[in-house]
Amino acid sequence: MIALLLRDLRLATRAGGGFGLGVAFFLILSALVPFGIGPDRGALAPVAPGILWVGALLSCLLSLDRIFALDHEDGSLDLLATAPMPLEGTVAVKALAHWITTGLPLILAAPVFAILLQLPTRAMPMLILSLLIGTPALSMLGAFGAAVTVGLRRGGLLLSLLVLPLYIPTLIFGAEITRRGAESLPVTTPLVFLGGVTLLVLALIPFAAAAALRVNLR
Amino acid sequence: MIDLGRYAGTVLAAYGVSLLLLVGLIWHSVAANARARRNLERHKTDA
Amino acid sequence: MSLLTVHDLSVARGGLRAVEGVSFSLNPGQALILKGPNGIGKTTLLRTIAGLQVPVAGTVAMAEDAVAYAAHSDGLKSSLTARENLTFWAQVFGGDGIEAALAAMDLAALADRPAGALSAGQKRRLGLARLIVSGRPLWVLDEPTVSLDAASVRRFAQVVGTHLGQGGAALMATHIDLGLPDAQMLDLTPFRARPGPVARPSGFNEAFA
Amino acid sequence: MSLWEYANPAKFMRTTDRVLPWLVVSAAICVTGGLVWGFLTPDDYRQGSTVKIVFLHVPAALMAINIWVMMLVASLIWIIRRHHVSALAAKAAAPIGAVMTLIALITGAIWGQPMWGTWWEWDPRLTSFLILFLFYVGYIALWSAIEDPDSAADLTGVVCLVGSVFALLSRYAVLFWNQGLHQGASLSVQSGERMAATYRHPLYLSMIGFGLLFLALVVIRTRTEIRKRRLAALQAQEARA
Repeated sequence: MIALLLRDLRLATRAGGGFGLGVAFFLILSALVPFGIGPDRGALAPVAPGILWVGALLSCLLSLDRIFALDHEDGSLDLLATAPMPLEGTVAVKALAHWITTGLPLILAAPVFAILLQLPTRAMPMLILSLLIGTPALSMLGAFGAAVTVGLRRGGLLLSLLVLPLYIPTLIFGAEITRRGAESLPVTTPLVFLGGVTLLVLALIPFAAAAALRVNLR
Repeated sequence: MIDLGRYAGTVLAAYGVSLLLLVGLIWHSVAANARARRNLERHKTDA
Repeated sequence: MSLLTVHDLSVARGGLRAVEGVSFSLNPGQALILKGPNGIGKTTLLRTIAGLQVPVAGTVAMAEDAVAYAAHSDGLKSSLTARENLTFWAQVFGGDGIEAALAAMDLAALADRPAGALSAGQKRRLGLARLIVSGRPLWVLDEPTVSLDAASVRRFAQVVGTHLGQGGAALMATHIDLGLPDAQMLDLTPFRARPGPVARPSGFNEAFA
Repeated sequence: MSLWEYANPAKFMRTTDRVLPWLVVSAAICVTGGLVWGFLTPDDYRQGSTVKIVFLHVPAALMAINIWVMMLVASLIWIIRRHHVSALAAKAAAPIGAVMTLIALITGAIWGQPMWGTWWEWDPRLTSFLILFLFYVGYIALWSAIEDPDSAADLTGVVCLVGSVFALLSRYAVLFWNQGLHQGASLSVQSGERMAATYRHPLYLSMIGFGLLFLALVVIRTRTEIRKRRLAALQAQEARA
């Protein structure tokens, strides 16, 4: 399992791996939003938590189809399915690799983009905390969508259509935590809900994704 | 004729759009069914 | 004790039974070559035995984690070197002997080249070297000699021979004669599934036919 | 005879051949009756004539949810017992559910305009239906994107399962997100003031009508799917032979 994780990380960082694309996309998004809304701090600050979370969501979406598509094309997926490791484990490891290469850089970069969007400084800890808890669910749900659409031509658009509605609970709670952080309100309730959603996703989705993969490997 | 009062437009629009959607759905279902039946029968007579 | 026992196996492709009633067994040291015209279901049968597909009927009995499967694509990452690719698969399958495997397939000189820079035949050889490092007794091979030249085919036959000599077994679909001395043949033509009503449909195309 | 025999395509076709005319006639009577009766009800003292929209809005919303539940059950039957007709029934139901959701959304928006003073309000119920509509769209798109019917049935089944969990989860997330100004459920027994009988009776008839209409449509559409599958199966067999 560790070998698979290390390989995926190495592939992501080598030429053509697309590492950092998500963060670059996030940056462009954060830079474009003020052009649409206006430079006024009073207008930007209230929408910043929402924009940051939607941005994180979209940046995550960008690289989802790579989770299984490349391994499917070159036959690695067939071989991984015959390996001693259960397919559920393979799914979990690949989602983890996706999170490390996409989610983690987003979390590290988010405070910088938050400054661009005039998010109050006191909201930073809550922004980082909510992303830290929420983004693993995004990667895992994305792995599920990627597993469902892996054999399809033009699966990318369908992947977004399937995955984005599944992101709604995470988005609602994540943005709410950040907003409450900005207004110095108590965050315990949404925090518990966000953690609950993530735990549910991490516990159940690997099985659904592995089932979908098995269907697509037939 | 019944008097719908000042909300006449609202009520008629709701009924109009809904019935349009329902009729569209029914028409599509029936047409697709007829097409499938025709295709199947044509295939049987060919074979 | 046989490595693989297939009993009354039926497999389906595209929701239709392809071959049915196939039975055979493989003992250590044996090789079995599947023959049959294109489209009869050799690939489907091999994928079913490798565990990638569920059989429609019948049983496939073997020890757990016994199969090393190789098909048209080799599972290589072009940005990793030949050695890195092989090491990864060795780790995943819990095997070793990477240098020996590279030498056996005549890849030692190319070990540190990225797999993307290898020719089709060299990639194929690297893909077959993966079988050696997997450490698994039963090799299931689908057209293993595609894009190999005559010398590489002989080398591959040697490798298979060594594997059989060490108590392994090989099941393969191939059109060319590998020159394995005591390989058995199984022609799938008589097992072609017969059309007609079936008790338990294998898929949509049988359920509605 | 076991209930499961209806899952045999030929048996299903034979049975529905006999049932369908009755279903169509009774659905037509109930829907027309419910809507005409509803249209003739007197105006509400608060909502004026807009109260007539309830006879479309509530049955459509009810069916939107029930059809998804029916798809979930049909998907489970397919996944567990491998009855092909069941998978096709789930596929056939999805567009009906999507249209019902759309009717509920549009009538809700039209109704909301004079009541709330805005076409669209991010009210929890309306938002939940919007999310449900997204799930319907994704489900339908997935069916049409996968060529192999066996894979399509399996994958849409899994997506329906996961989607159900998340539709429910989203419902509660949305409640948390916005408490809303939608009136309470129109027929709920708990809410002290029950709807007057003048409105209740035509509403019941309309709901029965929408239910029957769904049944008639899902049978017709399932028959369509069976015929399409049969044609494809015959062609596949000939290509093989």
